[in-house]
Amino acid sequence: MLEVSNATLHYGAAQALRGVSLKAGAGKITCVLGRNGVGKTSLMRSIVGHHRLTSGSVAFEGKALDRSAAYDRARSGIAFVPQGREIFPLLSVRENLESGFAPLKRADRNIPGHVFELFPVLKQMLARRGGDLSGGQQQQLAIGRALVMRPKLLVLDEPTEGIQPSIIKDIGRAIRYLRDQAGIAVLLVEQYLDFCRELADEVNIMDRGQIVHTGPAEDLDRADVRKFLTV
Amino acid sequence: MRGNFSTITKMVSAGMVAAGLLMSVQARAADDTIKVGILHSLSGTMAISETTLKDVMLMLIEQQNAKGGLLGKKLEAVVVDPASNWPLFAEKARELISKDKVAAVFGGWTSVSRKSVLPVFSELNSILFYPVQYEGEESERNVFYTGAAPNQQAIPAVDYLMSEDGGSVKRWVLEGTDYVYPRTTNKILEAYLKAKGVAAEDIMVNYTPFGFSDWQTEVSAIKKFGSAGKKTAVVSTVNGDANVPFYKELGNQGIKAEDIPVMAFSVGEEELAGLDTAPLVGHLAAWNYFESVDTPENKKFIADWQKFIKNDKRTTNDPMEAHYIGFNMWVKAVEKAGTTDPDKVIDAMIGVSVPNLTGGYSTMMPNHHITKPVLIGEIQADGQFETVSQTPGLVMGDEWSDYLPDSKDLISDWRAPLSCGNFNVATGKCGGKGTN
Amino acid sequence: MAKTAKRPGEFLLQSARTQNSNSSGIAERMILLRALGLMLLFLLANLLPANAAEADLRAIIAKFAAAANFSATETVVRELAATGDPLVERPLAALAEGDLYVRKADSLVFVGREGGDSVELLDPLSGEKSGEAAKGDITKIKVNNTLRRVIRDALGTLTLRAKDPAVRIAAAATMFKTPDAANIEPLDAAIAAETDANVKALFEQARAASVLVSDRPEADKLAAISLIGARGDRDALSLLTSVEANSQGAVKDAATAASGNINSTLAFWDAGQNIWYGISLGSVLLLAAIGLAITFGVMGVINMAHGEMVMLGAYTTFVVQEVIRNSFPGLFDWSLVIALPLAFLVAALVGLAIERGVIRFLYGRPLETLLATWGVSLILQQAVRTIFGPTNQEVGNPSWMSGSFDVGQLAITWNRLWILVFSLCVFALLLYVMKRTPWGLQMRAVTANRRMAASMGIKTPWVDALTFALGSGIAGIAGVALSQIDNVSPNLGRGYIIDSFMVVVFGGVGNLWGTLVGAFSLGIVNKFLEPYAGAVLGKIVVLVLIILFIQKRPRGLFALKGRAVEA
Amino acid sequence: MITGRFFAAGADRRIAITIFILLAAAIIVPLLNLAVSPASAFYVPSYIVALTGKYLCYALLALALDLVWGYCGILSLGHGAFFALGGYAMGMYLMRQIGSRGVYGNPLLPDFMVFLNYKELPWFWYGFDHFWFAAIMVLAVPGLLAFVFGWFAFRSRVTGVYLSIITQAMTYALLLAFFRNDMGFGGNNGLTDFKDILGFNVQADATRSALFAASAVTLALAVFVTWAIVGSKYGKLLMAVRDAESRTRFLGWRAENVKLFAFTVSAVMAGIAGALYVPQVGIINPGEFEPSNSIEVVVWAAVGGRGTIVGPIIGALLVNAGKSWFTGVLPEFWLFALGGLFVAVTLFLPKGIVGMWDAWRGNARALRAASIAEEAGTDPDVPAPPKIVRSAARTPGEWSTSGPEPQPAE
Repeated sequence: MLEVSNATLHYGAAQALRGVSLKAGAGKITCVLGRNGVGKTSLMRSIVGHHRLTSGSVAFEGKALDRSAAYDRARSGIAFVPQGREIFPLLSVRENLESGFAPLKRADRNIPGHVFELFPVLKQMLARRGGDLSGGQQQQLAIGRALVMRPKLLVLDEPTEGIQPSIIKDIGRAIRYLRDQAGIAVLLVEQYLDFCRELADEVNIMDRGQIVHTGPAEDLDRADVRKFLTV
Repeated sequence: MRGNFSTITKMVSAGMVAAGLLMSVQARAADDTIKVGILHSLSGTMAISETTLKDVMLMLIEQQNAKGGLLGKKLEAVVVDPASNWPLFAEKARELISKDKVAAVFGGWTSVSRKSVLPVFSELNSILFYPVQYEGEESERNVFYTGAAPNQQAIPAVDYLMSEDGGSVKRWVLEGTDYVYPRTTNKILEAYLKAKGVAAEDIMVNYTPFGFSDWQTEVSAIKKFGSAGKKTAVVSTVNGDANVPFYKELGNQGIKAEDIPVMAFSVGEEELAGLDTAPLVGHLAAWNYFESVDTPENKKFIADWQKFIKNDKRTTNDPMEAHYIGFNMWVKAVEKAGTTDPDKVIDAMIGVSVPNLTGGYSTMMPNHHITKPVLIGEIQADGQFETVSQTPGLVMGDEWSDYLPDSKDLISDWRAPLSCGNFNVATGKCGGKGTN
Repeated sequence: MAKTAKRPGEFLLQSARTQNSNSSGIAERMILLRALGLMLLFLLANLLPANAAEADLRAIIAKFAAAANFSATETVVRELAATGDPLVERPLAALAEGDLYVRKADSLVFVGREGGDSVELLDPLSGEKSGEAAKGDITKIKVNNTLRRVIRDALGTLTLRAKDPAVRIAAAATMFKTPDAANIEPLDAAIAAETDANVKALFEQARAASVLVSDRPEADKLAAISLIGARGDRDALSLLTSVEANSQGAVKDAATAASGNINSTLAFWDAGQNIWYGISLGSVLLLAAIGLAITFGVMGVINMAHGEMVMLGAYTTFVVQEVIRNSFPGLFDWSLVIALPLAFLVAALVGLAIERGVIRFLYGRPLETLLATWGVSLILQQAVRTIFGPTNQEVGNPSWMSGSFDVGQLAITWNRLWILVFSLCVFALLLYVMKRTPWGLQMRAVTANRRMAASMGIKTPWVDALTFALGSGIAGIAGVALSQIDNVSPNLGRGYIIDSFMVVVFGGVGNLWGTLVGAFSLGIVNKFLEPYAGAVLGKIVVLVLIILFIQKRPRGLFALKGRAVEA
Repeated sequence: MITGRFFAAGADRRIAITIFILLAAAIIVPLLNLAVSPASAFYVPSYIVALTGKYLCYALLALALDLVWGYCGILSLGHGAFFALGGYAMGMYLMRQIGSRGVYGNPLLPDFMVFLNYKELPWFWYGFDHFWFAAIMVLAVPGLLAFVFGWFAFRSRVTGVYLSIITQAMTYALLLAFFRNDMGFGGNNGLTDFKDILGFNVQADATRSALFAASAVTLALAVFVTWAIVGSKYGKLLMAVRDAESRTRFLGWRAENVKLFAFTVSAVMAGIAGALYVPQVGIINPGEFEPSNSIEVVVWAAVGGRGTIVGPIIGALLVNAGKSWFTGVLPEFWLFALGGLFVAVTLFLPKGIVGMWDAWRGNARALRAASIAEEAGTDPDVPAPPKIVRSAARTPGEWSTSGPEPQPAE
C-alpha cells in the first residue's frame, strides 16, 4: 500500500535519511523502532509531506506522491498523528474532530461512530477546548481526528509518549481494532518496545538514518536486533 | 578578505555620496531657459490641496511660453515633490536653488512648510511666492505673500457677520484646527471682537487636531452655545481634511445657515467638491476670489484651466488665483528689471500691478503683501459660492496685526533706505519690539 | 403682517422701553390696532375675488426685478408676505431656494427650473410653464441668510393652515423660534381650527413663545413660561434665557426657575449624549478595525495596507455613485446597497492579489509582512492618486442616511445610527463565518497550526488566501460606511490605521469579541473625555491609558487564557 | 549565538573599514567643500554636504534601531520619538541662541511665544541657554523616556507585536501632544529660524561642514560602541534573549534588564542623531513624531540588513538617497518606486543588502550552517525546535522575532 524507496533527506548539510526503503500493507501494523535522533520522525514527516525528500520516492497505492503537498496526501488517504499530538488547542473537541472533514465529500461529513466507541471520553468532552484536555485525552483526540478523515493509512508518531498506562492500553486496543475491523494500514513509530512487540505485524529498525533490520515482531527478542535499541 | 575590503569601501562610500553623484549628473547648466521651481507636495497629507497648485503653475508657464517666453527665453518648470514632509521642503528648496538654479520658486501651503524653507531662501538669496492665506506676523525680503493676511480675510468676514446683512451676530464660536494659523487668527479676532464690545462669555474658542473626523461632540457644543438666545455664528479655521466630516456633521445635526452660519477661511471650491452641499446652502466663506466671480478674466482662466487639466468639472480656488497674480507679477518684474537676478527682481517687484481675476488690479506693496478685494460668499447647492458682500475697494495686506499687542507698532517696508521687515514706529528702530 | 419678522430681542428692548416711559397704554393700543388690521387684511385677502388679489400680487412680485440689493429684496418679500395670501408661498419658497429669476429682456419674474444649458420658466403664482430661456438671458435674484430667514418666518405664518401636518409642524417650529406678538392672533385662529392634537400642542407652545414677547398681562406670561418650561428642550431654554434677561419681577423669577429646570434635565441628557457619541465613535472604530482583526488578529499579518483597503471600498462607493448619478439617478438611494458587494469584491480581490503575490512568501516572518505591506500601501495610495486625482471625491448621503431624529433631548443622526447597525451586522456575520462554518473552522485550524492543518487535508494556501481576502473585503465594506462620514481621498486609510491597531491590540489579538469590546470602550472613554479635556488632549489621554493598560494586561483585554494557550 | 561567532570570525574587519571610511569622510568632505574651488571637479557643493550630513543622522538612527531590533528582537515602531526628543532639546538650545534677533526682538521669549501672548518663559525652557545643559538633555530626555517606558513594558513582559504597537502609541501620543500650541514647543510650526550654534552661524558653509564632520564622527563612534556591545558577553546575552527569551530567563538571566539596557542605549543614540539632525535641516516640528517616520526607520534597517552593524547604515543612506533622487526626478511616481523597493527587498532579500552580500560572498557555508541549526536544532531528529518555539511563532501575538527565522511558506 505504502512504499518508500531509497529515501534520502538533507537538512542543509546534515543528512537525516540515507536511502530508506519501507513498506506498509493494508490490514497490517508496521512498526518503526529506533533510538533518539536516528531519523524516525524525519521519515514520517517525509511520508506525510512535511519534508520534501532530497532523493528517492514515496508511493501510495502505486502512485508517486513526491510532488504532492501535504494536504493532497491527506486527501488521498494518509492520516497523521504527529509526535506531541498537535491538536488545535483553541478549537473545541468537536471542532478538532470536524477539522478532518476537509477532504471528505459533503455527504460523508460526519464523525464515524467508532471514534466515540474507541474513545468514549471524547464524547463527554465535545464542547471543551482541545488544549484543556489532559495529555492522554489529547492523544485520543489526535487519533480520533485522524479517523474522521476515513484514512487508508494511519501514520502514528510515538503515540505512547508521556501517557499513563491505562490510556496506552486503550490506544493499543484502538490500533488493533483499526487493523482488524477497518482494514487500515498502520505505520507506527515507537520507542516503547513492549507496545510495539504486542501490536506489530512487522518491525523496521532504524539507526543513523538507515533501516538496519526488517522482520516480524518476534525478532525483537533477538540479541542482534536488540543492540540497535539499547542506549 | 582583500576583495572584501575594496568592495565594502565602495559600498559605503557609494552610499554616502550616491545622491550627490546622481544629482550632479543631472545638473547641467542650461542658459537657454529660465527655470521656475515648483515646490508643492504631490504626495502625503497635503497633496490633496497642493497638487492643483502645481498644475496651475504648469499651465501658467505653458501660457507664458506660448506668448514667447520671458526675456526672449523659454520658461522651464522644475517640479519636485517635498511629500508633505517639512525638512524635505527645506532640502528640496535648497536643491532647486543650488542645483537647478531656478530664478524663482512658487510653493508651500502650510505655515510650517514656509517656515521650513525661509532660512534657505534668505541664505541662498532667492525668491519664493507663497500663495495661501496665512496668519501674518512675518515679512521676509525673499518672500512674496500673495495669499491673504488676516486683515484681508478674517476681519472683513467678522465685520460682515456683525452687520445687518450678515445677521447682526452677537455670539461667536471660534472653531479651529490646533496650529499656528487658527491660533493667531483667533487671537486677532478675539482682540477685535472685544474691541467691538463683545463680552468674553459670548466667545467660545475650541481646537481640534489635524484630520479630525469625529465632530459629534463639537457640533453639539456649538448647538448648545448657540441656544443662549443671541444670534450666534461660527468662525471656522478648521483645516484641510477635517472640513468634510465637520460639514457632514453640521448638515446631519441640522445646523442651518439661517440659524447658526459657519464662516470658513479654509474652505474653498476644492473642499466643497468632496461634499453634497445641499444641506449646507448659506454657510459662508471669506476669500479674495471665488470661481463664481463673473468677469471676463475669470471666465477665460476657468476655461483655460479646465482645458489644461482635461476635466470640465475641475474647480478653481483662491490659492490658484494667488499663484496667477504672483506669477504675472514676477513676469512683469523680471521684464522691468531686464534680468532674473534676485536682488534686482526683488526691488522691481514692489509697485508692480497686475490684473486679478475679480475685475481689478492687485499691486505688490512694500511689505511684500498684495492688495486684494475681500469677498464673502455663501455656499450654493451646486458647490459654488455666491458673493453676498464685497469690500468696496482693495484691501492692503497687513503683515503685522494691529490687534496684537506685540506687533501693533511694527511695519514692514522693503524699499531702500528702510529695507526692514519689522520696523518699530514707536522706537524708530528696525528689529522688532525690543525690550521697551 | 408687514412687521411680523422683527427680531425678538429688538422687540423686547422696545417693550421694555415703553414700559419704563409709562406710555405702555399707547404702545399696547398701537400693537392691538396693528394686529386687528392684519386680521382684517388676512380676512380680506381670503374674501376678495381671486383675480383682483392675483393682479396685486403680480404687481408686487414684479418689484423684484428692480430690487438692486438685499434690503430692497427684503422689502418686497415683506410686502408680499403682508398680503397674507397663501399664493405667495410659491414665489417666496422659490426665492429662498434661489430659483427666482428675472428675464433680462422684459424684466418679468419667473420661477426657474434648471435643466442643462437652458432654464425652464414657470409662472411664479400658478406654477404653469411659460417658456424657456438660456442661462445668459435671465438673472437670478440673489438671496442671503438674512433674507432666507425673513422668508422662512413669513412662510411660517402663511402655512399654519397647510394641508400637510408636517408643514404645519414646521411652521410651528419656525414661529416658536421667532416669536412675535403679532403671531398670537393667527395662532389662536389656527389652534381653534386644528384637529391634530400633536400639532395643536406645538401651536400652543409657539403661541406661548409669542405671548412672552408681547405685552400681555403677567399671568398670561407665567402660564406661557410653564408651558414652555414643560417643553424642556434647547429652543425653550434659549427663549427662556432671553426672557430672563429682558424682564423683571415674577416673570423673570419664573423664567429663571424654568430655565434652571431645563438646564438640569439637559445635563442628564448630556451624559446620555456622550454615551451615544461614544457608541457611535466605537462603531466607526469597530468597522475600521474589524477587517484588521482578521488579517492581523487571526492570520498574524501586520497589515499596514489595511487602511488602503478601507480607502478602496470608499472609492468603489464613489464610482458606484458616479455611475448612478450619470445614468440611473433614480437609484441614488440604493447606491450604498449596490456599493456594498462591489466594495467587498474589489477589496477582496486586491487582498487576494496581495496575499498571492507577496504575503504568502512571508508566513512565519510576521515583522517582514509589515515592511512589505507598508510598501504595498504606498503603491496603492499613489495608484489611487494617479487614477482619481489627489482631491476629495464627493460621496453623497442617500436620503435615508441624512438628517436626524430626536429621542428625548438627544438628537440621533441617521447616518451614525445606520453605521452602528451596520457595524454590528458585519460583526455578527463575521462571527458566524468564523465560528459556525466549515470555512471558519479551517481558517482557525490553519492559524493554529498550518502544518498540521495541511495534514488534515485542508488546502492551506487557499484558506490563507481566502482569509486574507475576507479580511480585506470586510475592510472594503467598512470603507463604504466610512465614506458617509469622512473624506474620500487617497489619505483616507492613513487616518484609521493606527486607531485600528490600537483597538485590536487593546481588545486582545485573535479575539473578535475583544475587538468589539475594545472599539466601544475606547469610543466611549474618548467621548467622555472630549468635553472636559478637549479633542486633542482627550485622544492623548486615551493613548496613554492604552499604554498603561497593556502593562497591566500584556495580552489585551480578552487575552486567551488557560491551558489551551500553552498547549 | 552562532551569528555572533560568525561575526567574530570575519566581520571585525568590516567594522574597522566602516569606521575608517566615516572618519575619512569627516575630514575629506569638508576639505573638498571648503578648500577646493567651486570650479574644480573635486568640489563638493554645500547642499550635498548638508544632504549627506542629514543622511548620516538617519544612519545613526537606523543603527540605534538595529541595536534593539536586530540584536535584541524588540521591534520599536516609536524610535522616531527619541530622535525627535533629542532634536527638540537641541532645537530649544538653538532657539535660545536667537536672543533678541527674532522678528519681535524680544530677548526673553522666542517669537512664537510672543505672538501667542506668553508672558514669561515656561519653566521647562530654563537652562537651554547653555549648550552643556541642552547636551545633557539630548541624552537624558530620550534616555529617561526609554528607561521608564521600558521599565514598565519589559517588566510586565509586553513583547512582540504588543510592544511594537504600544511604542507606536507612544510616538503618536507625543505627536499629538507636541502639536498642541499650549505645550509651549511651537505647535505645528515647531522650532525654526535658527541663527547660531556655539556662536557660529548655522548657515555658514564652515559650520555645515563641521556639523557634517561631527555627524560622521558620531556615527563612527556609535558603530564602535554597538560593535563593542554586541561583541561582549552582554551582546551574546542580548542575542540569546532575541532567539529564546524564556529559555534565557530559565537560565537565570533577567531578560528584562538586558532589554532595558539595550533599549535605553538605543534611545540615547537616537536622541543624539536627532540633535545633530536639527541644526543641519534648520527645523524641528512634531511631524518627526509621525508613526510613519518610525516605520520608515525600520524599513531602512531591513533594507540594509538587520542584525548587522553596517546594514542599517547602508540601508539608511541608500533609501534616503533614493528618496531625494526620486522626488526630484519622478515627482509623480516616486512612491511606486519606493513602495516597490520595500516589497522587493522583503521578498528577494530577506536578510537585506548586507545579508545578500554575505550569502553571495562565499560566507554561504557559515550561513547555511547557522540556518540549519536554527531550523532543525543541532540534532536533525530532535523534532524541529520543539513546540515552545513553534507555537511561539504561530500563536498570534506571541510571535516576536524569537520565532525561527525562515519558515518556508506553503
